Parts: sequence; structure tokens; C-alpha cells
Amino acid sequence: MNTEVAGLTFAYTGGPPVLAGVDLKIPSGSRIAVLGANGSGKSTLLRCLSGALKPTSGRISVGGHELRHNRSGLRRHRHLLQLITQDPDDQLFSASVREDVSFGPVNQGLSEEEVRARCEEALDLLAATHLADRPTHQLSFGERKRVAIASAVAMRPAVLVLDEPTAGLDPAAGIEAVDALARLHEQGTTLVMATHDVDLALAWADEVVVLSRGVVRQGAPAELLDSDPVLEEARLRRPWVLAVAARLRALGVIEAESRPRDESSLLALLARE
Amino acid sequence: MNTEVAGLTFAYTGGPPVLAGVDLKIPSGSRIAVLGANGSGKSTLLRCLSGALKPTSGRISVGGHELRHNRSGLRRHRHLLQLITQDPDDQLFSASVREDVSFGPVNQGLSEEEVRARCEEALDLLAATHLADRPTHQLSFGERKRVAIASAVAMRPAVLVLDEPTAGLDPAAGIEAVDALARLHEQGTTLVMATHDVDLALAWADEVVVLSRGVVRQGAPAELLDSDPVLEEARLRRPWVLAVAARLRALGVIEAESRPRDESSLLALLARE
Amino acid sequence: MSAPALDTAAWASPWRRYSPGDKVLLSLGLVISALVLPPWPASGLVTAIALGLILGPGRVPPHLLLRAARGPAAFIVLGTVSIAITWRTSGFGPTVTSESLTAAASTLSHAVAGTSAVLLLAATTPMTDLLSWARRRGVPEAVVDVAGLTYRLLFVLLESVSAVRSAQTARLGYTSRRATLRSASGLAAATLTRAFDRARRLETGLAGRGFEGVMRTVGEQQSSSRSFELWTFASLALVVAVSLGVA
Amino acid sequence: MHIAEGYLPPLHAAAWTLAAAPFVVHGARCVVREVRERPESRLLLGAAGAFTFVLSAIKLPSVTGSSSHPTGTGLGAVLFRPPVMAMLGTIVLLFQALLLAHGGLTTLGANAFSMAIVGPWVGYGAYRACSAVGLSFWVGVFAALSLSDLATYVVTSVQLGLAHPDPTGGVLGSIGEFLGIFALTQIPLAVAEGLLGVLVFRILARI
Repeated sequence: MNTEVAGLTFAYTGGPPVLAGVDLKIPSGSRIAVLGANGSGKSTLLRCLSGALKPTSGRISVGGHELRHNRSGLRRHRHLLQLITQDPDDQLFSASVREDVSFGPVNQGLSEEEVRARCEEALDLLAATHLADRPTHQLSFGERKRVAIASAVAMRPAVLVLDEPTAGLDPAAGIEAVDALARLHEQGTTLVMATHDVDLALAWADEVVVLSRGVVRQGAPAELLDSDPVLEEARLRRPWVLAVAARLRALGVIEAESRPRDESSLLALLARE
Repeated sequence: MNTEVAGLTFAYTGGPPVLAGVDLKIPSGSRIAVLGANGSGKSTLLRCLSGALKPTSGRISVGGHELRHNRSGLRRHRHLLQLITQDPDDQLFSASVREDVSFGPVNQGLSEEEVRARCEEALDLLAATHLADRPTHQLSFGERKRVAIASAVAMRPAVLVLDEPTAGLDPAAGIEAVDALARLHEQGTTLVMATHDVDLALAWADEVVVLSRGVVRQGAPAELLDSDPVLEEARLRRPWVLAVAARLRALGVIEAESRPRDESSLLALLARE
Repeated sequence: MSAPALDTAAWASPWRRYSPGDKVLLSLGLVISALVLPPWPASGLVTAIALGLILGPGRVPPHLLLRAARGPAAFIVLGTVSIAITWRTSGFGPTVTSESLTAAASTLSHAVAGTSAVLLLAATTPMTDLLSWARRRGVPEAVVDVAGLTYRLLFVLLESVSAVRSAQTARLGYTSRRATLRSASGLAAATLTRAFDRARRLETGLAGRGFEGVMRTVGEQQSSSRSFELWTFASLALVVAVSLGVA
Repeated sequence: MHIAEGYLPPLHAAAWTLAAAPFVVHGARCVVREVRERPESRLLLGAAGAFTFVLSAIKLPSVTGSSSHPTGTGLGAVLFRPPVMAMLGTIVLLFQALLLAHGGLTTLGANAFSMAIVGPWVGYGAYRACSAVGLSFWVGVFAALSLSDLATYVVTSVQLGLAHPDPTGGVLGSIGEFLGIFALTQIPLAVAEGLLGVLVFRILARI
């Protein structure tokens, strides 16, 4: 199920365009990182993708189904694509974890049995089964984030869009979140992650999308995040691995064709020398 | 004005001790980073420092004045030490930025003229003067964070304790926040920053305090954050600069006594080779 | 619900520099003139003055004014229709008479003029300015404090309501009547617990800044302007004179 | 259902303001006393006011398909008691007039009378009456929310009818007309608001 965005523009009433012709191709099963400073139109793009905002013009389609902003069109789109916002408290509104996770499947009209199975599966994928019977307000921030993801996963969307899934987490919880995403990826879910963390984007994504002033560039992480004009325009910093590796290649410490993507691959290269 | 903490213990009623004998020495004008995973007792320590929680036993003193939990004791303590929480909405009570910043100085009993001067000064230090006439609810998260810091700075505390001042900010806003802290540091304010970001702690702090299971270790960032037992016990990862520099020293790429603290100092070392 | 259009307009208006008291005088003066004077031409004049000031010197963007006017428009239309329609003394069903039409037209013009005059105050005066003014005019401190906190917190809660609602919508929470009721109650309960959680956390935050029962601050300084007051009296006098002249 | 600015003749506006004043002043006194005894209660009252305001932004299912919103006066009355609601409700009505242009300044008294005074007292009365005759808590909550909603709407219709008597049917005819026009939306809404209250308290009971 490929996701395609073509010529997407959006402007709030009386305001300048926030998105000015965005084109994206998100292959089925891929991991895409969306990068952009605050004010770059990132949240607007995510909300257009989720169907919460109606674009001024342009098309969004998932698996060939074009998103139409009528009742049945939105319903079908929401079966296919789910957005998880940055603050888990926006997604958790029920008294208990289990109830919250079942909210989407119940609204999908599934049988009670099927709902239960979906919840178990989703909680399991997010390593949150032990939280099922706890009240949501007793969970830590990291646990609430995982449960919020589980609530969307229980609807079995083909595409999961996550806004800053690791922000505010301590390192251990951040690793748990990334591990959970790896399980979803293995299972075939297309993952789109908006993040401020260029190092994470480089290490994690198959492709990155850099947003600045309402337009995007899409490409290979190691190229786009190493390009001075792209980084400057989007007010991003270069991932440290790229900066350090470039210097080490110039010094001949690592081989000229080495392209490490994260700390461990760089250290591995240095161990081999 | 040195801050000292001796034998601090704290337990919520009926619970196990969250802090079990914490000793700290925070020299006047220094920058201290407090690191610790969620659940390590970090928030409890900060709230004890601010006077919001009364420790079960132990002493806290700023500039030789021991914190006493009566009205006048707390009042004096709050002139000396201010805590800024992670969520700015926990501190901003007024819809008018100017009014909010003036609240602390008015409570300190200053004249209207003096209050106005303090507000200007605080907003200026935080590069937030242009926000003074905007309503709180129109500000971005990063702007609200800066205003919340200004509201505390306007009280001219000797010690400023900040919980995750860069969390949730995009890279540009994070740099603005760190720059603002640099101005406060130059001005002589003692800064204590709780953070999950080991790289930031290494680059920024004069000393780090690592908290785990209710006890702390205090020491030089490059030592404590390079020690396997400390990192493991506190569930922290090693700052990448330390990991990479160690490997480069072993390979003889950089000199044996080089101790880079951040990306730019590491790159500078590599440029010189 | 996004940020109220009138609030956005008020904070950006150049008329913010005038004292809230002056603007209350102008706005209420216009409302009362429209109400007590014959609808023609007083209501027309008041509407023209109010809208002229909002869009002219008040520099409120027309799209914000339109957005703000949509709410009252619905009530005014419905109310006017119900006055225009009357019951026959003979026969069945509703009908329209010239008498009922006149009554409807006069109420409509009063409502449009009155609403425009209130919009003039609302679109140029942020709530915090009005509250400080109320405090200076002797409204009890406690009441002004509560109103000020209500104003601050309602934006925090509105943001959370709209975020939770859009999360519920995404998970098909408003696709049937049953789901809507379930979602609405979840939203209301979550908002209530959040409101009190906010209050508790704000209390701790304020205690740290020396809150001991007095909530005083130093804010904007807007002193009343002689010339603004003169213009106010001149416009009101004009409305009265023209109306009585025509009548 | 807020009466718009300019919709009431000056005498009516003044009369309703006078009628509402004692309740609002009493409510203000309660607030002042509460705050004097416990300074931090300003924050709780501010949160309660903000909640009351925001409640009207929550969408309820409606028959017509268009969205309708709870009045929140009954829920407020059960949670915070009618005297406090008289004050909080008036603050919220003033905010609605100046932030949303719902209601008005000269009609503030009339709107406060129906929404911040009669609605909460009827709702609270129904709630107490239900518990006095031994009905379950849930019946009480349902009655409180739906009846306060209905009472608000009846009072508003009476206010409008008195202000704009029908040329042929007179005041009674006109009240009937307003009741009839708004009944279409208000009765299902009152039922929905009652159900909402029951579900809200069920969630709160489990937190």
C-alpha cells in the first residue's frame, strides 16, 4: 500500500500558505523520517495526512484510495492511516488502558471477541501487555506514549504516522519506543516519523523528508542530511556521525567509501582499522 | 552563594524512600547537570530543593541560610532559589506575559518602578522582550518556556533550577534556550539543570550529578559519564563524543590527553591532525 | 474550536492602547443609543459607526470579523423569524402580517446595531485589560482573580479539548450517535480531571513564586484619553441629534 | 441559547439584570469568603470556570444532524453548587459575549438569570429531590442535567415572549411560539445532556 501526496497546498483562512505544493511518495513498508523546524508546516502536513485538515488543493492517497473529505471517505482513510500526536494525553481519554486501546476497534464495528484479540495484539507489539489493567493516569510518560501508539495500532492501519515518538523520553524509554517501532516495521506497517532528532532520522529512516517553508525534499538520509543548502534552509544541524565521518575519511582514518549511519556503525568501522 | 545538601532523605507517606541520603555541593556560579532515568527520584530532588516538598530528614542551605519549612523560611528560600518545571503551563497563570513576569517581584514587595525594571531585565536576558505584549496562549511552546524562565529570573534568584529546559524544543529553540542560560551564567547565576540528554550535560556542565535509586554521585562530566558502572546503574548511555574520542585516542588519531566535550571540540581536534 | 477570532483580533488591535474604560463607555453608549432611539436611523448609524471603527482605526481583519459574527447571526435570524411569524385569529397555521413584519424588522435592526457595538469593544480590548480595569473600578479582588484564571485556563483546556477530539475523530469516535455520546462523555470527563490537575500544578508553581494569597501584578498602563472621550460624546450626540431630527 | 445583544428592550434588560443581581452578588460573596479562607481555591474556581466555558465546545449527538452543545449548567450545579455557579456562570457568559459574541452586555442579566441561576437551581433541586426520595445517584444526575437544560430553555423562551408579544396571540402566544421553535432542538439536547452527565460521572467514579 503505497502512500502518495501530490501538489498538497494548505492555508488557514486569511493566512499565507503553510504548505505550498508538497509531493511525497511513501513506499509500502518503508520507514520515513520527516524533519523540519517549528513553523515549517510539519504539524500541518501531518494533520493533512491524517485527514484532520482539509487541504486547499492537492491529493492524498493510500493504496490507491484517494482521500475524500466526506463521511465514508474519511472513515476508509482512518482504517488505513493513523496519526499519533506528540502528547500521549491527547490520545488517552478513557479510565483504563484496555478501554482506551479498544476504543478504535469498537468504533470499527468489530465483534467483542475480535476487539479483544486486536487489543492483546497491539499491547503485545508495544510491550505494554502488563499495563492493560492499570488506570492511564498512573502510567509514566514513556508508558503513556507506548499505550497511545497501541491504541492506534489496534486499528491495524497500513500506515502509522508518529509525531515525535521519542521526545521527552529518558534514554531507556527512548530505546523501548524505537524497539516497538522495529516490531511494527517487521510486521509490515509503513512508518512515518516526524522528529527534530537528525541523528535518529539518519540512523532509523529509509528515506527522509525535509520540510522548509511549505515545500519538501525527499531523499536518502545520508545525502539530504549532509547537504549544506538543505540543512541551512531547513534550520537543521548536520547529524554528528556525518560530520565526524567526513573528517575521518579526509584524514584517511576510515575508508573513502564508508558511510556510517549511527554511533555503533562508526565505532565498528574504527574497531576494524 | 554555595548551595549545600546534606543527608537528604525523602519518602512519600507509606512508600519506600525515594531519596536515601543525598549529599550535594553546588558552588556559587557553577553549572550543574542532574542526570537520572525516570523514577530515579530526580523530580523529587528538584522539588525538595525548591521547598515544595519537605524532606523526611537532611538539610538544604543556600548561602549559609538553611531552608526551614515555615512561612518566613520558605519566603527567604524562594528569594534565593527558583525552580522552573518542565511544562511552562504549570507556572504561567496570567494570559498577559507582562503581568505574569511581574508576579514574583510584586510578591517580593518591590515598588512598581522596580518591578517594571526587573521585568524588562528578565525578558531581555531571555530574549523575550518582543513577547511582552502578546498573550500567553498565542505563544509557541518554546516561547512559553522562555517566559516561564523569565518569570523566575525576574525574582533575581542566586540559584536557578531547571527541569528539562530543552525538552520538546526544536533544535533552533533549544539553542536559544542554551544561549539564554549562558547569559544567566555570565551574570553570575548558579544553574542546576535536570536533563535526559547526556550529550548536552557533557558539553554544558561544570559538574554532573548522576542520580539512581535515591542516591547521587557528583563529579566531573568527562569522568562520571565515561564510567561503565555509573552509566549502567543509572540506565544512561555514554555520550557519543566520549565513545568516539576513546576509540580515536586508542588508534592514535588524536592525542592521548585530548578530552573533547562536544562535537565542535572533537572536530577542531581532528582538523589539527 | 480554534482560538476565538475576537480574542485574536483584540490582542492585535492598535486600539489596545486606549483605556478599557474609554472603550466600554463608547461601546455601551452606542448600544444604549441603539436601544432607546427609534430603529431608523439610530440603529443604522450605530451599526455604521461601530463597523467603521472596527474595520477602520481598529484595523480588525474582515475575515476575523466575519468569523466572529457567524455565531450571533444564527440566533438573530432564528429570533427574527419567530417574531415575523404570527398566529391567525381565524384559520390554521402561521402567517405573516405587516404588524409582525415591522416588529421583526425593528428587533433585527436593534440586534444588529447592538451586536456591532459590542463587537467594537470585544475586537479591540483583550480580556486581561478589561479585568485590570474592573479591579481598579472596585470589583472584588477574588472575583477578578478567578475570572483571570478562568481566562488563562480556558485556552489551555480548549487546546486539550481540540487535541483529544481530533484523536477521537481519527479513531472513528464520531461516526455514530452512540459513539458520539461515548466520545463526548470521555472528552468531558478527561477535560474535567485535566482542569483540576492544571489547577493543582499551577498552585505549586505559584507557591514557588511567593504566592501567599494575593494575586497582584503590574501590567499595561493605559490612561484614558481626553480626545477619545470627546470623540465618543460627539458621535453619541450625532446619533441622538440625527435620530431625533429624522423622527 | 444566548439572547443576543439588542434583542431585549431596555426596560426588560434592566429588569432581568435587577432580578439576577442578588444571586450574582450572593455568589460573589461566597467566592470572596471561600478565597479568604483558602487562598488556593482561586485556582480551583478558575479551573471550574474554564471547564464550564469549554464544556460548551463539546459536541453532542443531535437529531437534526447539525452539532449541538451541552449548556453545562446542570453539571456545574452538581459539582460546584448553585451559589458558586451564579458567579462562575456569569463570568463565563461575559466571556462568551466578549470572546465569541454569544449573548451580549445588556442581555447579560437575562442570560445569567436563565443559565447561571434558574438552570443550576433547578438541576440541583432535581438532584437533591431524587436522592431525598431514594432514587439512585444516576437518576439524580440524569434529572439534574436534563432538567436544568430544559429549565434554561423555558426561561429564555419566557424572556423572549415577554419582550416580543405576538400581535394576535399576545405574550402567551409568543412564549408558545418561542418554546415551539426551540423545542425541536432543545428537548433531544436535554436528553443527550442528561445521558452525557451519567456517562461522565461513571468515568469519574472509576478514576
